[in-house]
Amino acid sequence: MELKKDKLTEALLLLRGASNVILPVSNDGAPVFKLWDGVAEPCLSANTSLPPKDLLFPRSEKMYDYNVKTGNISEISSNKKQTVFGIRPCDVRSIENLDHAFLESGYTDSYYKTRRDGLTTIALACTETARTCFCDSMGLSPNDAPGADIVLNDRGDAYTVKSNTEKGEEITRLWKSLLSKETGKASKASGSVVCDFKARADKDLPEKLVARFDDPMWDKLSKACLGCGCCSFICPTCYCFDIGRENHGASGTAFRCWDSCMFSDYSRMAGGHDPRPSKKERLRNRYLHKLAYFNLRYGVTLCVGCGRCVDKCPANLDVTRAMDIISEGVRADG
Amino acid sequence: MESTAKSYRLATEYVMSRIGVELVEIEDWNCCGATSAHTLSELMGIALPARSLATAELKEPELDIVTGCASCYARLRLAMHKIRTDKAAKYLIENVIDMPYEARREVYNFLDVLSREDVTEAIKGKIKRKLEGLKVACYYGCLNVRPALITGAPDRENPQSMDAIIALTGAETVDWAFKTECCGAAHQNDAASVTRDLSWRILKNAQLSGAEVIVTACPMCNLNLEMRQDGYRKNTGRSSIPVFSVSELLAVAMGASARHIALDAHHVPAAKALAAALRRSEGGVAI
Amino acid sequence: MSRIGVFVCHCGTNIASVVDPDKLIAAARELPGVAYAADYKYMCSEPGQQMIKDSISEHGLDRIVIASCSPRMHETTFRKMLKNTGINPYMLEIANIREQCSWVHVDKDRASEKAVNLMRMAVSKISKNEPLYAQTIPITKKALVIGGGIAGIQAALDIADAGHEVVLLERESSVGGKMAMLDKTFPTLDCSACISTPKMVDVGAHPNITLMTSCEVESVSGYIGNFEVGIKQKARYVNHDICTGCGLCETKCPVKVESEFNLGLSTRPAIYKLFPQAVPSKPIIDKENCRLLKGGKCGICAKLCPLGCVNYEDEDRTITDNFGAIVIATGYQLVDWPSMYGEYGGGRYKDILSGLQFERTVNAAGPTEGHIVRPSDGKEPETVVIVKCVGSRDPNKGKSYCSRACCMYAAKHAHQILEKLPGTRVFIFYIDVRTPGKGYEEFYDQTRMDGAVYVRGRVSKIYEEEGQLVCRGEDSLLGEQVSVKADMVILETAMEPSPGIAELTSLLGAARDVNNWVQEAHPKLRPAETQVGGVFLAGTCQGPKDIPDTVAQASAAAAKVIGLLNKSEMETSPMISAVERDKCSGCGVCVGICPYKAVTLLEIDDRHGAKRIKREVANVNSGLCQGCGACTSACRTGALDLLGFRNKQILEEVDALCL
Amino acid sequence: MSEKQEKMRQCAEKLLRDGEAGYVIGWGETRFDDRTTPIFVEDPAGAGAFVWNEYAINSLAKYLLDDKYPDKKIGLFTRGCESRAINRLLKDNQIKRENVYLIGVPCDGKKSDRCTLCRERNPILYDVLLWTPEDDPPPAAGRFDRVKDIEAMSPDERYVYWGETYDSCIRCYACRNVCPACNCRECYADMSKTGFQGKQHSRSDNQIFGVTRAFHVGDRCIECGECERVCPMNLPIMGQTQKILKDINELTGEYECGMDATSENYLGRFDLDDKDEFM
Amino acid sequence: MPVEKSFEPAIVAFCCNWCTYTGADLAGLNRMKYPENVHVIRVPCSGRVNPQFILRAFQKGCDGVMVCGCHPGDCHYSTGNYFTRRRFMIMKRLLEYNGIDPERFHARWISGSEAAKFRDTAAEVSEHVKKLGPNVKYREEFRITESAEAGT
Repeated sequence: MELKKDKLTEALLLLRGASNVILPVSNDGAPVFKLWDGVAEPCLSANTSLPPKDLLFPRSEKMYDYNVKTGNISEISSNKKQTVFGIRPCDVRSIENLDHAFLESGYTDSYYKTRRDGLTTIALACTETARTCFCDSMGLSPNDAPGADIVLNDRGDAYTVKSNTEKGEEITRLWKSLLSKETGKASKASGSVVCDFKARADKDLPEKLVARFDDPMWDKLSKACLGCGCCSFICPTCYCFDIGRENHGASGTAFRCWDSCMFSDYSRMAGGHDPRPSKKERLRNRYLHKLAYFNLRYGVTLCVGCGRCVDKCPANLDVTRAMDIISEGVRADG
Repeated sequence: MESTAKSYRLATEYVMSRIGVELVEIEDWNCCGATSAHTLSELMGIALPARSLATAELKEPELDIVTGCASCYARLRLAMHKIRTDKAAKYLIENVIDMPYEARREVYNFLDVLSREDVTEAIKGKIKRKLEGLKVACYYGCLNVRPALITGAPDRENPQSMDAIIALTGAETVDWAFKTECCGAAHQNDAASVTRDLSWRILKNAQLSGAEVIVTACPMCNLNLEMRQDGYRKNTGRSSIPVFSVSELLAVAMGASARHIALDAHHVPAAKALAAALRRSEGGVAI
Repeated sequence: MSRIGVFVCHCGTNIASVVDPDKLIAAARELPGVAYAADYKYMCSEPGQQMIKDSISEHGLDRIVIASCSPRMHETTFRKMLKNTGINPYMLEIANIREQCSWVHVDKDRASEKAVNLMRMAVSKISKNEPLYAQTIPITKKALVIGGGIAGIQAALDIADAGHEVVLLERESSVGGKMAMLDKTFPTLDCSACISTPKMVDVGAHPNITLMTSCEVESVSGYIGNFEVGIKQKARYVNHDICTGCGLCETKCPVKVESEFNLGLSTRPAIYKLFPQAVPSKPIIDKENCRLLKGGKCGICAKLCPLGCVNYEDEDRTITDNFGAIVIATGYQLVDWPSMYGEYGGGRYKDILSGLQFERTVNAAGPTEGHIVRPSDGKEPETVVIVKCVGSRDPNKGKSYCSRACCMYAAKHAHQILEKLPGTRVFIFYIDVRTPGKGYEEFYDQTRMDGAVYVRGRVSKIYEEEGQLVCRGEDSLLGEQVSVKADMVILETAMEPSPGIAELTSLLGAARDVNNWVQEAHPKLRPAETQVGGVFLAGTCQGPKDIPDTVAQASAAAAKVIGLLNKSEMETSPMISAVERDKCSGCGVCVGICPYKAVTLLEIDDRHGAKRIKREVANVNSGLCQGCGACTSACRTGALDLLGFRNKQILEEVDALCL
Repeated sequence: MSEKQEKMRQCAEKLLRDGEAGYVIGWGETRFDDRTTPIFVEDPAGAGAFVWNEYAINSLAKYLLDDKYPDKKIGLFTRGCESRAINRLLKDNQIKRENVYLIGVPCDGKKSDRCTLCRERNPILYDVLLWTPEDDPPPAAGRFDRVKDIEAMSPDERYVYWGETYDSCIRCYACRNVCPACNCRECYADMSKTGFQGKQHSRSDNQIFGVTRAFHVGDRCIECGECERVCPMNLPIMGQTQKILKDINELTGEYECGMDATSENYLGRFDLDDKDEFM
Repeated sequence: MPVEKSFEPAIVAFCCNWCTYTGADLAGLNRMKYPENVHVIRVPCSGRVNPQFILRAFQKGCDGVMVCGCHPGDCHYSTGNYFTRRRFMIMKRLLEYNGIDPERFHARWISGSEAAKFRDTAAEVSEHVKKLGPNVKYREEFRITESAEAGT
């Protein structure tokens, strides 16, 4: 099936009738996900600078209200229906990875689950890659998003529409009147996009990394790091949070909000001890989590190769350098 | 400057041309309103001098302003100061004179110019004869130094700049107490008796301090001190005392003849006193 | 969880007639941490206090909120009450529902609502209170008096008589100060030297007083009870331990310089005693003017001295000593009138004297042996003009303040002239005549009876003409210009603080006012103290005053010092700044902000990773800190916090208001 | 360009070889031609890794705080902006002058927005100067232009402007971590328990972070522009600190930070004659 | 829509113990009247008032904030209020620059004897703030959403 591009607005309006629609719009030329107002032109030229993870895992989220005098607790949950349109394969994979973390291995995060159940993803396969992209090194393809409910492929004047799930089917039914048969030949090269840049993510990378836990290379790699949380907060797969409270007399609200393992207070314990006292340990932990620990626990690498951290790092650090060093067995200063 | 202060003008031109300083007259200048305008309207008292200054800034943006008159100096200087320090006044004044005025250049009095190091050096080089032994009381006038906030004069009571200039001529300046006392010129017409008392005591203190002549830096002062001397003589029984402008003494020392600078235009006979001094020093050089 | 007791006072009807105590009690019971709430008619009364004490044991309370009158009223009362209850006195907060609620509001509902707010704020704050403990600091039983004028002499004698050691420090080579220069004192006209020299001798001989002349304060550290002061003993070049003060050395010294003591009206040699009655009565060499010390050839005095006291090799030394209290008694000087008053000739005319120069002139021990004559020609004046307020009450040219003593000594000068030179015409130009003192008005009246002519107005110009000084001014009562030809003019000039006062006060951490006088801790109630604990004030260093006031203040300062030194140790307030060293990065911004120099940087041993390092952190001296908290607001990281008013306590109050 | 680069490498090599410095901080290449990254070279043989081109943008001074107690001197390539940052750190008692060896490298301007406000290309503090000083750029007209633009708005417009700005702040604290004036041992914002700063990502807490940080560094800001360069959301962070600088300039005359290592900060001192609006 | 209760602002006044707090007490002693919505928080010195307290007050829901201390020169601690003056000259401008209405923040010198000035200032600030209405700028997010939800 395919959706002609001139029918796109109509299709989106149909979606908007059924749920909130979130799609990339231009903010000074850079695409960012926004709640669609029904008017704004979707901006689909490149991936967004921020991933859509806050749809499932908001930057700050109320958890429950309480009253210490009465002992009452009331949970707060949001079950809004949301459809995200134009999400890229890497970010789709990131949601699959978040699902692992929040929904599997014996723990189900109810706040995440409610939002996740209400979310439909309509992915758009990439037509070109940015110079920092390395998703195909991380075991996924820019051309397809198998984890999305629907995948669109740009064919010039139309998108091919492929539904992967029941939620996807619902949408194709919704769009029924707008969809047409695929018109054979693709007018624009698509489905054969590759990343220019290759990272060395060999199969045994996790084991190799863990084995080099005490390697001096971490010192070298972390020297230029500023210790900010930029990479964490723009990463589609960082999901650490902190829980806080706002008290108003006897009553109050508990909330959770994003946290970053790069922050100095992240791993500080009650007595003041910090097992990761310097940015060397923090950077190592972050890299290992992305490239090893998660893999060892869930069988997939957490990093999806979207390249946002490479692009935005104030010190121009590059996670793929660590991968190169490990894979090639070279020394950090080599 | 064309009439009562003719000799001041001629002498000034003489001195300036000798030392190579060109004075440019402000085109279409107007009366600064001194002594009367500001008593009628404060705004007028500032707007009048501001107009002349604005014109100068427009026509000759690179030139500082100098005036040989203490009253003009006080008014011009005040206008400059006001424009620089009071934004509201600036706005008002610019509206009144219908011209922008930023007060970029300085307003000087004639003594400031003569005291500049380069000018002093130039004068030194042009002195041809000495007024040896001539006892001079330097009269600065009140408005060349007051108010201090506006003029920035370092010493309001016992200034020294004119004394230093006159010393170049070989004359000897006396220490006296009335250097910056008001001569009352502003009230010549409306309160003549006040003016009379004020100027008489200046003349008297100068004489008692041993001065043979008085030197001024303002045509109004000069005129006022000279014009009061008939009465002074009759009333006090003292002799009269010649009054010169600072330029005249310089001009004479540079070699100007009496005719050159119209020394005969003085109300109180003036040439004689200088002639005596010149004779003392040069062994009989006529003036 | 804390167990807070809330007690609401009715204050008779003062509170209860506007604020509903029941509402407060009900609201208090809803608040987290409140274990008990009760009200009573007068909480501060004996039964009220007993009720609180009983509730504490009955309900196991660990902190108390009292909603009552202002804490400025009864905070100390209730703290004292807590002393024997097992609760720390600082686990107490007071909600001011009287002065700041029931007395200022009318609407009962709203006032009650506000009272609830104020009570809730106090409850929230106290949930973050912590026990605080006063520290005690030992006291060094020794006082330093800086300045050997009459103020310093008096203070030193009083302290020493009470049995404490005193060091009296004087910059000049003799004590005595300005009073020693005066001829007679108003209004009694007793001879100044006759009453001050015995006191000078007393300080020289007192077993408890160590006299240190030719000395200056070089450094001060420490705090109340424990000052360490570095004192510079300037080289005297004469060994005072063996010198007998015979004076032989002075007789043949070839140098003649203007005498400071006689204010330039006479000369003295380079080896000299400040004045004949100097204490100690031993000479020093003025190194600026001594021929030998300037590199020339001389050495006459050394040859003359029968005991070999003269030592040209003498050097400045620094002596360090410890003190429990310090008295500033540095006095005044007269303003430099020539630089301020060009219209009075700017110092060109010899026959214009300052009041102090006239004192020397009229003094029998002075340069003219008490004959009032003109310095220019030695003739007796026939007409004298006295000008008052020269530099005082003149914000344009001098000081805006009144110098207080001049009215009286101007009258005294007139009186002395008329007494010694009967028939002299004396004119006194004045703005006002101020005579607030015992016998002062009578003295002034007498002076007018004696013939002094008082002219109300300022003198605008003084100039010399025909050998006389013409004083021109306005008689503002007649509304006319007046001109007086005088043979001598006396300018009664303003007092200003002694030179070096800025340096000294900044060493001590004491404040100065806009005119540079040392600032008293409170203008009415603490006039003899600075705001720095243990540093006291005596005499004209604090502001112009006459001799009786100076002496009174000196004794007041001495009483304060004695009170302090009588204790062997003192308690300090525990509500002071505290440093969390872990957080402190040692940036030092707090150091410059502390008015008491209580915060300094301290090097501590620490670790940086595995490395042992030394780093600097802020350190609060509990003896110096007065608990203002200015440093805490400047501390970005919050390493400095004020005990009793911690950040989190204040934030709790803010939060509680906004419920 | 390459000649200067060569001088830098030689200087670093010599310092390391002679043991004068334990390591040298400079710029090295990344996998993109138009980006460099700070590098820390210990081995004299590694001095060839230093590069000097128009992309050597990052300010290096802040890295000195990672190693406040070095055994040997730290070599640091120092441009005008680094030198002002070092003055900042010296004034704040954070580093010791004898612990650093400053290799002065007059800057020829870099391809970065942060350089548009630059007024000191040449280091004002150094131990050695590698080449002749550059001409300083013309005095940046309109140092406070954008502050003026915001001041011209109504209070509500200003609130919306900053509110929207802070809506996109992700509180990654890159601005703080790169800032030489942000040199607290522990930032107040990392201590949410003290109550001054909530951790939640809300407009309110983001604004409070922005304003508090501005207040903490405003009278100490050296205007290097690093905060804005590192901001992943491109927020106009200096618009806040420069407001404070502008006000100080208006209140007491010419005020600029980091020009020496001793001048007391504006808020760390007072003047009896300070302007008073609180009568 | 229910009839709205007239808006009563919450105003916090940080007052130094030695001057303004005393002045406020004196206002009570003299039975002067001022609005109930002004609540004093006692601090030893206006120098103790960390500008971050002001931000916190706005965040938590204060509609107006006052900082009051001794007149310059009269500080019990001699210089504390000179620092206060600098800090809040800067802070006030910064707050306004960030959109806080100038009338919502006031710093004022009120001595221990100026009870009438305390009363007048309290009344004046209260009136201004009342006119401006509730402050939403810098308000804590969760509480705003809560009340918004409750209102609809």
